[in-house]
Amino acid sequence: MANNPLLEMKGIGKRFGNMVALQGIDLALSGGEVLGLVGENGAGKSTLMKILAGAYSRDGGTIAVRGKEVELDSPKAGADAGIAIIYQELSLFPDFNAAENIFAGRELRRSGFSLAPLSHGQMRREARRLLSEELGVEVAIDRPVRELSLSDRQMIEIAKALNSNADIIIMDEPTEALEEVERKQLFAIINRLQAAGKAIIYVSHRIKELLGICSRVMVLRDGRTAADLPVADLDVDKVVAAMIGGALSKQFPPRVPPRSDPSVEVRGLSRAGAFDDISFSLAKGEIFGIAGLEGSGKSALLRALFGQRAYERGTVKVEGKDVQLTDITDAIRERFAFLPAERKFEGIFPEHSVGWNLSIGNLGVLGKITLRPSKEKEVAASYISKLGVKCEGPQAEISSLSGGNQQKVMLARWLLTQPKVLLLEEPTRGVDVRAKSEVYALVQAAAQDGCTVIVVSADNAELLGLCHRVAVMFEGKITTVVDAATSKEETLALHSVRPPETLHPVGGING
Amino acid sequence: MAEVAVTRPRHAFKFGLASGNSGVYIAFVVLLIALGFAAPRFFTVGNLTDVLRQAVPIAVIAFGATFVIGMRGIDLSVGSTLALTGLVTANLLVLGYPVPVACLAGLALGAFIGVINGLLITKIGITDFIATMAIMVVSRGVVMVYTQGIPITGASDPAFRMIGQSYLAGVPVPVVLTVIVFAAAFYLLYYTRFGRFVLSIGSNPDAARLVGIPTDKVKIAVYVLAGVLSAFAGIMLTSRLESAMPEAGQGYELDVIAAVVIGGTGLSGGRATLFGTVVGAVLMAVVRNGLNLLNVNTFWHQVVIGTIILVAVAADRFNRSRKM
Amino acid sequence: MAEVAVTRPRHAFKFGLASGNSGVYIAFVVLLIALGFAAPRFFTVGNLTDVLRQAVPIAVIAFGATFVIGMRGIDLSVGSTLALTGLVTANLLVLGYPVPVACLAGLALGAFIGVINGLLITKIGITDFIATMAIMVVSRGVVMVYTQGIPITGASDPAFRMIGQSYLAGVPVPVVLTVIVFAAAFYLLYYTRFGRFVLSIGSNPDAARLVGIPTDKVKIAVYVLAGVLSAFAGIMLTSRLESAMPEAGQGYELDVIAAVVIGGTGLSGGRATLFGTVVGAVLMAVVRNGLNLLNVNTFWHQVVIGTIILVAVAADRFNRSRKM
Amino acid sequence: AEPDYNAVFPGILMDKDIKPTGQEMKPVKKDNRPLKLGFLPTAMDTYYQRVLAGVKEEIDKRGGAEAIELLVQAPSSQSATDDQIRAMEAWINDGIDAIAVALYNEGALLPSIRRATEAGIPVFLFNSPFADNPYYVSDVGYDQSDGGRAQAQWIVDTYGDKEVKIGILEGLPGPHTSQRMKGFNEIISKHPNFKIVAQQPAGWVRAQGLSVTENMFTANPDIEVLVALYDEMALGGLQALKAKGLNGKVAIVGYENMKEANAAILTGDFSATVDTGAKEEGRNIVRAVDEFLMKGNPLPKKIFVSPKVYDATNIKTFDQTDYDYVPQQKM
Ligand SMILES: Nc1ncnc2c1ncn2[C@@H]1O[C@H](COP(=O)(O)OP(=O)(O)OP(=O)(O)O)[C@@H](O)[C@H]1O
Ligand SMILES: Nc1ncnc2c1ncn2[C@@H]1O[C@H](COP(=O)(O)OP(=O)(O)OP(=O)(O)O)[C@@H](O)[C@H]1O
Ligand SMILES: O[C@@H]1[C@H](O)[C@H](O)CO[C@H]1O
Ligand SMILES: [Mg+2]
Ligand SMILES: [Mg+2]
Repeated sequence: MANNPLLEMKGIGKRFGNMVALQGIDLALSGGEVLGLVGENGAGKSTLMKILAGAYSRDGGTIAVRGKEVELDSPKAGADAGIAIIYQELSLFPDFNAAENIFAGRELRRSGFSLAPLSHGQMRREARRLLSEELGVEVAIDRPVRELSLSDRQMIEIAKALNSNADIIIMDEPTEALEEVERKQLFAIINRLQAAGKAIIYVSHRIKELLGICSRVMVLRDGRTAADLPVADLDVDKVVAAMIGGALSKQFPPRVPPRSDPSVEVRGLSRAGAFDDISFSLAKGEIFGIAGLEGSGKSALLRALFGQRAYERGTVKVEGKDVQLTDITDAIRERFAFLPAERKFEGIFPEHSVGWNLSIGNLGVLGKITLRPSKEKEVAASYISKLGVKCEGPQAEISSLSGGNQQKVMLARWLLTQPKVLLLEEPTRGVDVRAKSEVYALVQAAAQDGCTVIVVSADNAELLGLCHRVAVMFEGKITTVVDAATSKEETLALHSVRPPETLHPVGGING
Repeated sequence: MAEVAVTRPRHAFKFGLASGNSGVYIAFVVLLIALGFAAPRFFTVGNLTDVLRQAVPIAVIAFGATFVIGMRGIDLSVGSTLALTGLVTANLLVLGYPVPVACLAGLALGAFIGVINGLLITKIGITDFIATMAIMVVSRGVVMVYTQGIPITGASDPAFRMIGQSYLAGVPVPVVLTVIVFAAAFYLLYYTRFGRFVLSIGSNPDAARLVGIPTDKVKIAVYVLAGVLSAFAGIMLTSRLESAMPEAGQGYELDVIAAVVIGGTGLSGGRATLFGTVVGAVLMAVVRNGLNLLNVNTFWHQVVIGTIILVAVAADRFNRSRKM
Repeated sequence: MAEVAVTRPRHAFKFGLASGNSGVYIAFVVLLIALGFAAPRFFTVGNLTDVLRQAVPIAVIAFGATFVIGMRGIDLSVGSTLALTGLVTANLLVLGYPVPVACLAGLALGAFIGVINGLLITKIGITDFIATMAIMVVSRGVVMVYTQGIPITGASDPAFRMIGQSYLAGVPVPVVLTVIVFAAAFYLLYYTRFGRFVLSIGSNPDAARLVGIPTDKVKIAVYVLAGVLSAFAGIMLTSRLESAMPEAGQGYELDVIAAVVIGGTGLSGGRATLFGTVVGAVLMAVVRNGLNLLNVNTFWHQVVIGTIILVAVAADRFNRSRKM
Repeated sequence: AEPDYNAVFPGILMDKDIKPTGQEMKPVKKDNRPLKLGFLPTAMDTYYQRVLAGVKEEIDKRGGAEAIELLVQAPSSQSATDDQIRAMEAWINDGIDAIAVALYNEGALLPSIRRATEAGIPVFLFNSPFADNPYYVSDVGYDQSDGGRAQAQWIVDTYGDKEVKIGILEGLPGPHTSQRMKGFNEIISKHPNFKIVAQQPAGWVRAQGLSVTENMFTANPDIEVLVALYDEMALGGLQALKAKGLNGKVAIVGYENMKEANAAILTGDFSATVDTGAKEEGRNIVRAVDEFLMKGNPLPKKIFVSPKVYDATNIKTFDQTDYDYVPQQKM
């Protein structure tokens, strides 16, 4: 194996300004190997992969493919060297459909002549085959991808990589946006690719999952290799220990029972085609989870509660008082807070600092009329230390933070408003293990202060570990509500895929 | 079955035939009918021919602008490029150079201005708006230096006059040429890799780079295309007028952008409808023709034009939101 | 230690003091020095006073445009708003209305045009470029209908003339007023909720909506601000000339955008430097002043102006990329 | 024998070239009433409003709208020749009876003029610095270089042999500017005591007249005569000089005799301006149409009057009704 590796990276280094992102990384990979790449947020995984794909230039080191040194100074050079990558931040063309995206930059032509007509039909057929036969998903092939769900987009991104016929395939957190079923499909594909002699680099924060499919695991810490071991020698704790350079005490904080006073009461909430007749009552300090498949309506429900998407029927009461949530400002007036899943698109203000991003949800704390910079610094500094945000301080640009740390700032933004109801959509997507447990602790602390939390997540383990109760949605309806402490992931999974008729009626959603 | 129903309009959309701005198409048809009633001479062959001929310069430049805007760019230099290339062509003709040489020189100059725009934007990193605006100002200045403000007349070589003044089977040659350019642009935008690259950049510039599209080259090429088409419009105009005016094309940049956007190509890039652009350009010519035919008081012209632009675009918005 | 070094410039940047476009500052200083040598009278109090006074209308409008552009918008209607509001003010004065009434009417009209722009953009969903361009055309048309092409003269009320013509401690009142407007705009943009909302929308409109910013209202307010400041510039100009011209402010939209962008505010929104805008506006006035002082040949003016814009913006680009 | 044009067009300059080229339309006597006359200036401004006043008055004299129906179209700005072409083409398609057009740049309109002539629609030019084509019937107005000459002559007459520094505000680069400058330079260059120390464009508009004059006087505080090729710019210059306390000290020589310029001469702020006979130009257009299409008489190629300088000595003789349209009794 080692005598003729397909890929050999040696002494890779990369700096961003004064910040050293990578230092002296060696990475070797043979055909038929699946290498798991793990590390905390900001450890340098994506940077290393982007260097390999030709998207970033490197400051030092060499890269050889099949024993031949390659320059990889552009994404095209990467593709020419037989390297395909699924980027962590999807890089699709929102205006194009699936077929157009899958063939973007590599459109099929009727002849080699550079202005030869494109073979639109052939591309469509090929795209359809890739998606439905290879990946086993039904994706509307004619709709612009901006209209598709995140998981569909993720599958298109995967199809794009497969279509390139590369020998080395990089998957940077490909399952973050996928549901259980889709994840399984992806693993099957990885197995097939492996059998076909391709080399795969698989980046993920889901360590258990990763150990199941990889043959080797490489751990990065602060831009250096912390471990590079065959999977047989590893378990989750060992990987985590290598990642954080010590042991992680506990992933989920101990559950604190909710208070008895009611907080949010939802009755018969409906929106055609999204969710139907949703009812539940939550107490102060309760953490309520919502599980369900892609398209089950859980996000739509959450966003309806935030007034972003209208509901057509039903009522919402907060502390016994009827409220109308027709607009976001209504929800905010009721002290609702909402953490969206797509941090990059719906959360951060990339041109601005941590302090700015943190205070924008409640500028009142910076002064009644005049916003005082010193106050901004003070508030931000206190949250930075309270939440353990890793950054250069309140003035650091938000975009210089790692994903997990950005997420903590997003959470802090809403904690600053002292919300009564905290709506979380995929709160730990793309967040590393340590930061995850820190986020859980923050959520827990908010609940303890009397805040009601509703969490939507595709990660059933997260819901069971964090919440008091978890509802499962199927085709827009809540089909069951379980007690988290006593339920298993399989239960949630089962309810997620079964229509309500086949289940016993649920009466006990708090009445 | 269901799939076919979904596919047809999409496919048609993709090829820009039905496309974007159905609100505008309705507004356009309503306008035509209204004009037909109000101005009996509107629907005469002579008048319609004139309208088309008047639409030609804006339309040809707007084809290029459709690429530029589809790429999420903007080009404010087109009007002054038209003036400068027209002048050079006219001057070479007056100096006795053969017609093809003079025309090619004009087109080459248009390409050159496009290269400058493209380099400023891609290599120096100046925003398209500012880069092309500065080039607009500079080229207009060069025109002034070149002509001292005086038109170049006497570009009356019969072969040259053919371009702008003759007819082919009753259709003015500039209109025929515009149709040919349209067909070529249509093919380029919807049926070639280059066209896909252009729209890819407009849709998501970062992703375009990541899938290996040579974005800088494509951008430069698009500005070159815009420059060449402006030059082509300049040559047709010069031939039509047998002379080149220093002030030619002034304000065209806004008319051109209006035509493209009225047609349904959004400024946010990624989508483009060349067919819509034709409708946009003709619509503007029809409005102006109508104002003249109805002898609408001069002072009201701009009020009417601005309002029609607003109504056309708003009709489209309204139409789209109803569909949602 | 290292942290302090990183933090300082950030803070200064955020509050727009040093900020954006250091390349332009260098270009500006170089230009000043060069002019000092070439035109000995450049550095006289009288001339510098004139330059500032000439920069006033563009600067005041550009303050508004800094908000608009920081919000990722664009406003092409400012020049015709200036003309229309100036005319209304002048006309009311001529009709004998008191100065405050006439001025307030002008400002209110500016606000009204801003509301129209804002509503077209937010409620009808027309792209800012097209909406404000159409309003530019319509208002210019209204100006023509209103004046029949003839200036309104006789706005010579002594109290009114004070606004544009008098001095305060040796400084022209329009310059003083501009400084006051600058301070107010500065406070508004960097020290109030509203300013943060504006830049949030420019930075990430979706996120802005999700943190509860009433984006439509803020947008409308920003266009109102732009309209009011254009009106204010129109009133100062009218007072200076004691009359209002139908063609006033023509082409200002591009000068204003140039001033803002030269100053370092990017068209992609999210950041804005009012201080840079002042430098941009003054730079343009200095260039024109220099051309006059050096009696540069008429025909070369535009070439020089366009080139200086390019050099200034390119210098900035170069400077930034070196820092990376 | 030459017809007595002076009887029809009072003050017409007979020394200008008056021979037809043979390619213009021949005179015809048209009986259809009203005759449709298209009036197409280069823009709509103070000057053209005054021309229009003359047109309307003279139409009134011939029976008003029942005799001649006036169609007015104007481009949105001075240099928007496209707008003019469009209006011409629409009128040709509409088959109107006569077109009067002002040329900014002759070349752009040439094909339309030819087409109108070929369609049997006579074309009359007005306020056109160049008129080189063989198709138009008559060029109505004045020689723009005469305007510049008149300005220069006033300076020569006023200052004699004195050493005088002159600053000039030009319009936008183009034929109006170049013709006026040509005439001005012709005279001034013969008198070396006059020195043009600054010559800058001010875009025909007042706001630029103001700032350019400010700057010009910074560089050349010793300018004694400020010449502007249009009163609008001169009025802007006046504001600049007022601010410097130089009004009345520096001689302002304007052009066009706008109402405000006229008033400024009375107050001593302006020294002189050139009246270019705007209203008479309008009257002459209608007289020409009358002669050519109603009476069927031939016309001279140029129907020019001479521009007249007004200064403090003769400004009171100027008839103020010459600024406005005075509705007349129908005859
Ligand atoms: N374009 C960039 N400019 C500046 N700094 C960057 C850039 N890209 C990455 N970094 C920094 O480099 C470091 C490594 O980032 P990288 O994205 O590789 O981390 P990662 O291991 O992929 O993290 P995650 O698990 O959050 O995806 C981080 O500190 C990050 O902030
Ligand atoms: N803006 C919208 N307009 C119309 N329909 C929508 C919209 N957003 C979502 N839907 C529809 O509502 C239904 C539920 O979508 P939702 O996003 O809530 O699913 P989800 O369970 O949250 O999926 P995910 O796991 O991707 O978040 C889907 O059928 C979807 O097509
Ligand atoms: O000829 C007119 C006027 O005479 C004025 O002098 C300026 O512009 C031209 O259009
Ligand atoms: Mg990463
Ligand atoms: Mg969802």
